[in-house]
Amino acid sequence: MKRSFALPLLFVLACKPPTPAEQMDAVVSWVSTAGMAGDAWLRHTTPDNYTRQALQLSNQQLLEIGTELRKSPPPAIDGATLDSVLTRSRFHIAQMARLVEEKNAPDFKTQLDSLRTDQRLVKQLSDSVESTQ
Amino acid sequence: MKKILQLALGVITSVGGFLEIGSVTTAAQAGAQFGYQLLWAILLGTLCLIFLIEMSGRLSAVSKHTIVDAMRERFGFPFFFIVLVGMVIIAFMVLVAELGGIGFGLQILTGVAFPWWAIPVSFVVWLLMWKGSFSLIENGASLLGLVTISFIVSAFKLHPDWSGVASGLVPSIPETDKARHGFLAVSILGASISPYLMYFYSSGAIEDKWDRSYIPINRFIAGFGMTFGGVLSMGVLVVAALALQPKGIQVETFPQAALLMTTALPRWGFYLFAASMIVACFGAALEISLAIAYFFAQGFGWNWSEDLEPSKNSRFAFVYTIIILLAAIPLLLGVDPIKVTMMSMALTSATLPLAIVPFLFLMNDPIYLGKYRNGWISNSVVAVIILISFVLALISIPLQIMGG
Amino acid sequence: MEVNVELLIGTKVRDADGNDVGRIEEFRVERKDNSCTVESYLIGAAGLISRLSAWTLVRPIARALHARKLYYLYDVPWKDMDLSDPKRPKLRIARGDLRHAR
Amino acid sequence: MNLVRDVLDKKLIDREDCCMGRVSGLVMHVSESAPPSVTHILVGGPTLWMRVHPFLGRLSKRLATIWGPKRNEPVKIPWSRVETVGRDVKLDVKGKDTGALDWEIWVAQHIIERIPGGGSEEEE
Repeated sequence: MKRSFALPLLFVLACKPPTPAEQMDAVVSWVSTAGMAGDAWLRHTTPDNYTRQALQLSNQQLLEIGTELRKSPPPAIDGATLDSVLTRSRFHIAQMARLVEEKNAPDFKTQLDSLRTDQRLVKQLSDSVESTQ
Repeated sequence: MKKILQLALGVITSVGGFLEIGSVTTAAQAGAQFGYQLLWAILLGTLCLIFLIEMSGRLSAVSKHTIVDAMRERFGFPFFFIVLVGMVIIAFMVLVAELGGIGFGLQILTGVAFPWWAIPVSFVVWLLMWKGSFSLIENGASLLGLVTISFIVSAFKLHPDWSGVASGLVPSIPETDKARHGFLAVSILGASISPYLMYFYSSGAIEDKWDRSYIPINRFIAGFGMTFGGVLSMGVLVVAALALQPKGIQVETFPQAALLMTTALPRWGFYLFAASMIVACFGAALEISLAIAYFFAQGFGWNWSEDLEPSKNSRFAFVYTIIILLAAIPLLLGVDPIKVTMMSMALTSATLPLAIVPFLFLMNDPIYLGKYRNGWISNSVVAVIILISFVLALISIPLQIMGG
Repeated sequence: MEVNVELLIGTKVRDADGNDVGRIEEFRVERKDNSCTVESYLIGAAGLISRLSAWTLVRPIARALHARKLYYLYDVPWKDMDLSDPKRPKLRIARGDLRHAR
Repeated sequence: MNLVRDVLDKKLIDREDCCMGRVSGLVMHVSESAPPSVTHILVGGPTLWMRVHPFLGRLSKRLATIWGPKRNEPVKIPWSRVETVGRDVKLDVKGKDTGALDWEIWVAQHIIERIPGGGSEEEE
């Protein structure tokens, strides 16, 4: 009985920190999320509010993971490259979030296309981290 | 004729009971990260559930006792109390998660953040229990639940590689991320084999006044209903494997899950997902609140029936009122429902033996079941489930720490 | 003297010489008209099994494991039980004189 | 008949098929000359919690005197009122008169009836 009370506490306290490979996976995941949400919005199949929130969320998540990565960068890749691609992605995502509000689809598409380029780069970086593990 | 109708409704009800925020998130996470590899966990969970649900219904139909009635009578109050504490804590967490799921569904539709929905959503759930009848809740929630079939439609539209799907039905161990893989398998099993479903089902059999003549119907409902539910879960996993995994999207948050069906059904996928989530979580929230109230009322021998006026079974009504009020609080504070879900799934696995071991005794009780008690096949199945549940209980905590 | 039945369940019983006999698990009663009288007390693991109505489940397992000796049952007639201290029930006879049931 | 398996923890049903709780405890009268006889059925919280732990029993007794229907003595139903012992224990009493439903009525009057749509506990 005591066990059932102590367990939830234990869960909250104990969760091991993510490895660099997991962090890179998360980066890929969030950049792709932004891309996919952007696609859906361009097709007019998702509400503006949702799209803006999803973009803001991925921007914020990328910021957090980026800060962590800067503290302990994965040894296999160039820290500066990673840093710049993260900053660029976040810039595009932030622009997209703004353009949703303005309902400016053409400019949104331009930003989305640039994000796609960064998405591929992020994927390459993540793969190289994975292969060195 | 009436029985045929009941049969159809029963099957749909069990679908409603099966698919909820836990099974959707775990299946989506599994598909997004490991492709078809974890399909076997859904298959195993579904098979276990078919047997457990059939037994729950049979116990009620023959003995006119619910599982909780019988457990209190056979094992006495001190043991009952331990199960009560464990069951209420976990069911409460699941309830918080389901209410959060409804709130999230509304959030992606309207843009209003989910903590704002905590009060209105809890109120509507409560109002339905307060004013509604059992059949309204059972049948209404389940008919609406048919919208979740869109998961299967999406899976087909993405043309999965069927040989890959089939190989996923056989357990395998991945080369990397073993802890995460194990954690997700445990969570999927925890999401499928949820004891509250057994308690709810056996109470429902009493509410619907089942007798021995319902044994074949019960068998049919358990078999087809749970299979149907399992296939829906597999649909979620397959869609996630095809739509999210290639892009490397993991399902950590709800806005990511919302993109699940946008590839398969570009036009309606987003809205169908939101609707499915709202409806499925709503049905589950009702079932869990009632299951908790049933548990108290039956265990302590109070009057209980969802069809009575609240004041005619005041303590029963009081329990679900309090529990739904309390469940709104963590959501108001902005606790992440997905985290609560994952935690409650692992905890369900950890406490499974507590629910299943007494159940084995009850299902062999000659006084309750006479000649309808478990045969050796059913007993072997329960023995295997107990074995699985002990393994789950032992590994779920370390896996939560390493893979959660 | 008044004794609470529910608190007697699971209490250890000693015999007249102070030896451990087992725990009280069940009470055999006789119902007549408006009264209900205790005929005997069941002591030992087998009493627990019959209390849980679990023979159909336990018997085949025990047979397969040849573990029939693990469970035992003393059927103590009411005359032989001294409940003057309900927390420490005592037998009025020695363990050796007890009747094995079943 | 076996006392623990067949009577203890069984549901109590009154004359009007109303559930009155479960058999929380049983009192038996012990004497030197005659076989012990079961005299009363006990219903209610303190008896129940005493079975889990004496501390909880005392706590529950204490709380019962300061909150709710404020009952100092446990509900005792004479064994002579028992009609049948089967799936449930049927009693020849009116549940409300025994005190076993005090809490049910208290919750109904103090909480449930005050919420709109709760109905009234009194009407038949």
